[in-house]
Amino acid sequence: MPEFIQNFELTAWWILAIKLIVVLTVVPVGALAGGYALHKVMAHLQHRLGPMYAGGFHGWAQTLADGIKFVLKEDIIPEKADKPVFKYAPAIIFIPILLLYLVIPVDRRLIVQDLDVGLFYLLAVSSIPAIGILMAGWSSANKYALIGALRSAAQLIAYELPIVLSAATVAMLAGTLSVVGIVEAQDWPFLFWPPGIGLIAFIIFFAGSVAEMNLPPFDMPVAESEIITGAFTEYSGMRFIFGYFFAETAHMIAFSGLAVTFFLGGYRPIVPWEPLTVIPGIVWFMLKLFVMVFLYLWVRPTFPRLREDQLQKFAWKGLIPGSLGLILVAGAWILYAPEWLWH
Amino acid sequence: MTQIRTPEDVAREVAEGGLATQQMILNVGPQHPATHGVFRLLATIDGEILAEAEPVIGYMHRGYEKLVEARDYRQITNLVSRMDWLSGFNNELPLAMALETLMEIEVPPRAQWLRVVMLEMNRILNHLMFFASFGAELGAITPTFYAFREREDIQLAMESATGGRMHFGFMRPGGLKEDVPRGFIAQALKSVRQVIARLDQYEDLLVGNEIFKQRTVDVGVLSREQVMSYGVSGPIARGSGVSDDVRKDEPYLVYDRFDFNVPIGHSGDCFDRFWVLVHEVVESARIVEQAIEGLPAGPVLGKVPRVIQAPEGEVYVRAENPLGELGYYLASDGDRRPYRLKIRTPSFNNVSVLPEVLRGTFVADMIAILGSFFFVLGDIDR
Amino acid sequence: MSVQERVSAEEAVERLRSTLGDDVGDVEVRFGHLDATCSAENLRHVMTTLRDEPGLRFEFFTFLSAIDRSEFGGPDKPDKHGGLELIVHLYSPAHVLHINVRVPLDLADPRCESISAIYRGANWHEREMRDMFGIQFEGHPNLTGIYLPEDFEGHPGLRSFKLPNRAFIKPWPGAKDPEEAAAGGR
Amino acid sequence: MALDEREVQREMDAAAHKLRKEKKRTYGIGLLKGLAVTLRHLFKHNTVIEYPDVKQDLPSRTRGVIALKEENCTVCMLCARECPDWCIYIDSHKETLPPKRAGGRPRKRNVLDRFAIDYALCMYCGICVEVCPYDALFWSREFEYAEYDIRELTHEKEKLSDWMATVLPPPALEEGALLPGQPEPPAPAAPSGDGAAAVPAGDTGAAEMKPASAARPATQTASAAEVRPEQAADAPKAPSAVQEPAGSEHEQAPAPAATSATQVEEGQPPTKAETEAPAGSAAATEPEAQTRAVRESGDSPSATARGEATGEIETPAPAAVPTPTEDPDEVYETVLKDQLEAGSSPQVAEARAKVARVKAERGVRRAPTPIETEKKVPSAPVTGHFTEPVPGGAPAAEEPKPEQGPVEPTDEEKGPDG
Repeated sequence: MPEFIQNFELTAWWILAIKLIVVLTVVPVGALAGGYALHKVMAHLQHRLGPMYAGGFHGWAQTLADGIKFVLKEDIIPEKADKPVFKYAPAIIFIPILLLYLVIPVDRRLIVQDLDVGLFYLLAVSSIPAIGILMAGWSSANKYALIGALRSAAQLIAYELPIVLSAATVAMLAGTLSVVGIVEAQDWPFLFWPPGIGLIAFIIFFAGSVAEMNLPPFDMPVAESEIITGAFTEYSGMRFIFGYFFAETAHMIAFSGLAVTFFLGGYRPIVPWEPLTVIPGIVWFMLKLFVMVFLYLWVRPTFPRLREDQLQKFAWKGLIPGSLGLILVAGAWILYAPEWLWH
Repeated sequence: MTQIRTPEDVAREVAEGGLATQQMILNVGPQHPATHGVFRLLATIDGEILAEAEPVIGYMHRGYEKLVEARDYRQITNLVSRMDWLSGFNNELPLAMALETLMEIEVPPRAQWLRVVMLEMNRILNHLMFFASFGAELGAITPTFYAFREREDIQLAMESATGGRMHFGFMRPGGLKEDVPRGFIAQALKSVRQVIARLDQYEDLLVGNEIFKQRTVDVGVLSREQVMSYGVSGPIARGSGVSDDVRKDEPYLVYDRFDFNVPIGHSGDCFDRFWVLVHEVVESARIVEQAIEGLPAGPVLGKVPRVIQAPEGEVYVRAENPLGELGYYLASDGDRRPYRLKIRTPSFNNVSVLPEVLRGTFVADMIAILGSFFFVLGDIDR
Repeated sequence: MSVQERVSAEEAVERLRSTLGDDVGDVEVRFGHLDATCSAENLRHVMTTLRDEPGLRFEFFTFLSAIDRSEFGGPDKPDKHGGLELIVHLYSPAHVLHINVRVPLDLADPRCESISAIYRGANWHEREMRDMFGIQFEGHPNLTGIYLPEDFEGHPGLRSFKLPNRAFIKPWPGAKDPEEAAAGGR
Repeated sequence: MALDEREVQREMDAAAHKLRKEKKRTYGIGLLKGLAVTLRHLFKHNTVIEYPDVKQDLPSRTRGVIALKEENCTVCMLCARECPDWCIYIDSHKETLPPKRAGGRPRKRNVLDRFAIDYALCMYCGICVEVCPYDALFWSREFEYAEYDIRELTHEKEKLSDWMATVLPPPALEEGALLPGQPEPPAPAAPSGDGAAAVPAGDTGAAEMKPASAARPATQTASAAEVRPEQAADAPKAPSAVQEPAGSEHEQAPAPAATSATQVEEGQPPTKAETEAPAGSAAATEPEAQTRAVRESGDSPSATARGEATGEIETPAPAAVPTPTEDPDEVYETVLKDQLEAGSSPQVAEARAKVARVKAERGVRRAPTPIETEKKVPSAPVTGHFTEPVPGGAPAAEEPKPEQGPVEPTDEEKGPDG
């Protein structure tokens, strides 16, 4: 299959189009599956069953049914809203998340486009949704939405840096900005080598990505007990689900993919044992992806949320100095670590 | 990066008029996820900081004090259990005690002990509810489900005895409506022990959690002086180091025979209030165990006239409700109906202190403080 | 820590008499609680003394309420009918004492000094009494309605205010015959 | 109980210390502990009841809906008068029936035309069920009767009668409960210091010494039995440790006086029927003499065996048929027993007994058997032979009676207070 795509005798544009169509179908399906996982995993963590009816078997079609319901619902736009901004804000949230999927290598060859500056691309694109949230909040003509939007903007500024810096650490160690290159450069045991650096970078990346996605414990922009759903207070129907719910799950899966790619060895087997290479890379990738998604889902219902000022404190006083220090350590490792330690 | 100001700084700046920014009035409620009912808070905010907060109540005012003047005592018993819908059985008790005082009815021992069992179970029900909702208000929704599972078992025991899940209507002047059914005691013991056994785990979820501590420690400090001046009572007052508990100070029923502690906080912040609440669950569970162990045999209803008709007189009877001191000032002119029944509900006094506590806190803290001022709207509005 | 010395009600009556003298009217003990009357003019002074006097220390504000006694005893006993009475209930956690302070007010034009500066908790209670009985508390910082809408007519706490649903909206279904139904229930 | 100041201070200090310790932030450990708690629940067996498919077994006292046993209703209007919400509507007319015997007087009876409850108004307090003197109203566990329109929530007597089929009999009472008519237990013995004379609770010999007639069934529910041993382990005051007869008059009576398992009305045959139960006033005023009721440890073989043997409630043997010159109290007791045996609920039995006593006091001769067994069902206390409530919805098919509906008693029967 990968070979087939690579050898397809068509212009690059055609190939790109086909790949895009694949992504555009895979992502919503993935988001639906992610939504279902969200329902079920959270329910069982909370000693519940979650959806049990839609579709018959353990409510597998629940998110599908939800999606259809939301799509069919009336689209209400507040009278005082800034209508064009209000209308397009969900698109600006959702489309960049789709674009993230373009550079995640599911297998060595199974990637939409392996950019030379893949890492830059990823980080640039991943920060756009926050602008959409700001737009949504500002245009809603609602005080709660405004507070949520401002919180979101503050959060974006605070948490973009740790993510960038921790990814930069990885890029330094790998010696490349290409995403496939990063995967290839990682060695067993991925996360724990070089000792300490990988793990700390992973933790910083994880915390930053949770904040970036507005998941608990950093979900202040949508904190429902404080400001209803923040920027999405006035949204309903399809715009709500694309701006909030779909975006959240799609974002979560995308970031899980990134974490797998940067830290967990991507599509490579978890142990460097010859027989395991028979299993295709996509299976390994999916397995690792599930673990990451579960991690996000596990943290989500367990923790209370921080306060806005505490979040800022945590970012500026904890994560950013930490990640800067980590870059120093990584540089020292690159310069001074003896050759035999590298592999 | 601007310097993060403490609430005190901002309050001072606002007072000096030196702050150039404009204040915004944020209307929290009457329909808001963090208020347990139709409770409205007019918050004047400056960015994320509350400059002023004014609670607006009365959306649920049902005029109990007037309604009871047209109803006889049996009907009132069922009415008052709807005031604080989380502690229905506790609400009924002071009314029964007031009538027993005026009519000089003696309550049989079995009834007294059973009352204690059910009162404390009701207290656990109530506290677990606030344990659940406080977590949910801080963003941790999982404790809600765990607490509700424990509540369910207790509630089933209560239902098997009284037939109701929230409004028990089981209290009668002179005792109880009827005896408990077989299996009640086993179920009650089981459910209560379960709570004790599992509560530690759930505490790990919240009380031991660093994020929770960041959100609650030194937030919303209520001083001892405020407690006294506003008449704040219950776990909120005890969180501020006031050790008043009617069960200990003026023991009613048979509370003086049980070995239990009154957990007391010392700094009056949200954490202490919550800590007191959680530990009261354990103490209540201990009382239930002791009361069941010592449950005497006998009737559950004393010698009560057919028609409950209090003689002329006035009495104030109070009891330790889960949320604080609940008292009834009963003025009877000898009729089947009270001439006047002043209902002193704990939440009304407790909530009246909120403007002082909320001044100068963050919006997020406002939610934490509202959550830690365990109140029930029906109890405020009556 | 709170309970320091349990004082019997009789002893407390003595202390009350010795500190307040004639500022309070008759003091008696009802069901273990002190019961004193005082005039509306003296209320603030009495409250301050009760709170600050070390032998009494009624620091805990329990409630403030009122009773309209104009129908007390029913129509059969007109001799018992009285006027409006303000009741302030205080508690002394240090000595485990209760006191009811009764303040007779004029039913036609009830006014009283606000005690919300002494016991801040009285603030809301006084607003409630203003709603329910129309009592005007002088010196109250914000005497507005608390339970009732501002355009509500009448004061439901007064005996002259009848509950409409019991009086005329719906016939009493428990009536055995039309006459009883016409009487409007019990 | 005066609180010792120092003790309080110490307690508070300890609490404050504990609190201070808990307030320390331990960075990371608390978070991991929380994660462990939720993860543990992921693998726990779920206790969710999948409601529309699986229904919870609600207790029989559950106040779900009020069912009407139509033929028991005498249109006395008590329920409608006592209802706090005025939500019961009753219409009726009077009907004159020919005399039963030749030469008798024609009888009148009320015929129920309409009985409706507006469940939109009902506050489910149960006062109507409680006050009904003729056992016509019952609580049913049904709760699924939602409607789309609030006006459709007014249910007429047909619907109310249909619910009668779902009414469960009242549950058996917990050990130590006192049914009306049963004599009160003697004030239980207080545990005293000297353990020498202590008779261990649950002692086989002691159990056998009990007067058989007074022994109330001690059937422990299985769950109760399994709870006890742990309790014995937990509780500092282990059950069997402190039990001892106090008064000399109880010497021969085995003293686990208030062992909750046996909770018996020991010894002391009923000298006087005191069902209104002025709960041992001596006991109430003298707290120390009060029971520190101690439970029998559940593993006592005799207890369980005895419990199984007498698996149903034995009411005391009925007294002889009262003579015309009867003692009111005796009448009371007899009627009560009869009623209980006939299957009335305790409250109803008590009410009827009181009526009988009043009649006896006033010299009204009691009719031979004014207590019909018509309500063997649903209000009957659970006894061993009880099987199932007779559906009240189809009463005519069950017992064809010449005249349905309650018959107003003739003046003679009615008595002065009727």
